[in-house]
Amino acid sequence: MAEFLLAAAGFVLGMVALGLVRILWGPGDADRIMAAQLLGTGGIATLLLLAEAMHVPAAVDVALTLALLAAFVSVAFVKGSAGSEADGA
Amino acid sequence: MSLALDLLTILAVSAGVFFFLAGTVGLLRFPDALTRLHALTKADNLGLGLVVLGLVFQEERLFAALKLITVWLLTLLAGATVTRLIARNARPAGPRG
Amino acid sequence: MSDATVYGLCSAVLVGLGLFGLIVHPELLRKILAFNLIGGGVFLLFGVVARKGAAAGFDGDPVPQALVITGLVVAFAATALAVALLRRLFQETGRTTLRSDG
Amino acid sequence: MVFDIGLALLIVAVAVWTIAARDTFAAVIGFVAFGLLLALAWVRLAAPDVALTEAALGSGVTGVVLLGASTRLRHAEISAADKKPGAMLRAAAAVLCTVVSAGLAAIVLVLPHPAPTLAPQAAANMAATGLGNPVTAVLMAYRAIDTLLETVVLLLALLGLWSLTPDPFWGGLPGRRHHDDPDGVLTFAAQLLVPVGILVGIHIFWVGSVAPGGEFQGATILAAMWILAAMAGLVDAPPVSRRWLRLILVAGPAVFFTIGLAGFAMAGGFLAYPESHAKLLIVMIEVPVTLSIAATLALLVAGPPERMPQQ
Repeated sequence: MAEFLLAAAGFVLGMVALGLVRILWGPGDADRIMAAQLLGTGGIATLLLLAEAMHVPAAVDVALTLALLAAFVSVAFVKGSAGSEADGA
Repeated sequence: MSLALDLLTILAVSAGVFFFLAGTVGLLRFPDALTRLHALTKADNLGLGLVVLGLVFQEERLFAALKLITVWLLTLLAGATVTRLIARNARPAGPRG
Repeated sequence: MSDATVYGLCSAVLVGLGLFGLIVHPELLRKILAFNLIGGGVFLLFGVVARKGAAAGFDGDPVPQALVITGLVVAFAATALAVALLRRLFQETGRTTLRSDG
Repeated sequence: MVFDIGLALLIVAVAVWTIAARDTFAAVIGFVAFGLLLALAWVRLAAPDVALTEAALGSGVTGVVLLGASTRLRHAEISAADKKPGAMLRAAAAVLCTVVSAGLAAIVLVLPHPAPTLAPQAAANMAATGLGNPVTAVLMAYRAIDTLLETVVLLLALLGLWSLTPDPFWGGLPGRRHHDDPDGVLTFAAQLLVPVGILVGIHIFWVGSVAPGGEFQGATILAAMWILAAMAGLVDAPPVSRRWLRLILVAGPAVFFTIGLAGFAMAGGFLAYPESHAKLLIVMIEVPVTLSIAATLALLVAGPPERMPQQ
């Protein structure tokens, strides 16, 4: 079971890596923020799978933290991206 | 019993991983930002949900299982909010491409 | 080669990359980013040494791990201060680089 | 092993992007991704305490600070971008950095096995504290002086940041005032997320004595939730001159220092705890320290004051 979960974690990470190409391409901020979101969701899935595969229950706490902070960072991204036009200084 | 649970885990996690694949393909292939948004968030949140479901079958303690589900609910809430905000706020094309 | 060694080599590359960015980027914000990459590499190196120092029933030496936690917090404080300095520089001069001749 | 090589390559790729991206906003997103991937690496290196700190502080909160700067300076960077150093300097820098990387890689490869370790000393010390998490035991007992000094460093950074306040806003409110989201999505989400986040922060802080977690990680989550509430317009920052705010900021280091001094009387040394009460004393230090760190981190993110309270 541990090998299967580790392989699944690796596969999700691979998908995240492909999604990161979208950050490179952009072209807009929206795409970049989305790619960051994909990374958040994928990173959380990877952490949960690792927690079970490696028997490190604390990794679930890391995933919980990440879920909260991903929301926080994404809101800041959207606010910053939308607000940058209005206040240049 | 344990074998059946293992089987359920493998099924759910495999299905979850497949949705991550679908989400990534959508992110890479769909033509514009709004359809990409649509592809990505639905597929990935479903993928994470299935992964969580698969892992819950392995959990013996109720608190640990609840924590897994909380992670998923938080991600859903954050995803829905941010998707809405992106669709409304973020400029589809950046200031300099 | 152990798993930890893989991350050790990764940390070596990160320090080099960060140093390169710190030298060649004229914009101060990019220098701050590069500085944080160097920090990430150095912390990771600590983590590798901690992993290799697993003993006394622990999977890693807790002393370097605790040092990294302290280091991350200090790195954040330094970054926040650097960003504030940069924003003030921009307010005062309209510049985001240190070049005074341009 | 395959997983680790893939993860390491991905970390390097994201780092290259952070350095090479043309747009600073894109580089900052690369940096946030970098921190997230490092958190995975820390789990693989059997350091979940560090993974928590990296996920919360190294990636999340640092990312928000850098993002705020990148959007505010966005219009300036375009004019500055053409002043790249010449090819000679870039080549020299590349050579220098390759040498540094190669040197570090060589050190990694020749590390003695097993590596020198302080784990046995930390384990012996941990037994005396009544704590179950070795990293927390190191932070609060074995190397408590580092942690005490660190809380002071955080305060000094905040003083430095406040000293950059433009004259008219001295003692005023940090950051912009955000107003309620007109269509309510953000307000709704924040009203749900912030209470859950505060619970998670307290949970992470509290399990820190027996499992990965602790005051820095918990405090970072609490700080992030306060900033999220501020971004959603639910709360506004207080003027930094408020006395209660200053009290919260210094409470942690002050209690830490006082109990440290009491160590002379109780156990014959600075920051020494009598064995029978070690855990109680550590909790007495940790609670105010967590609050102080959370407040300090939040104010470091908010930046120097830039407006005065409205009359």
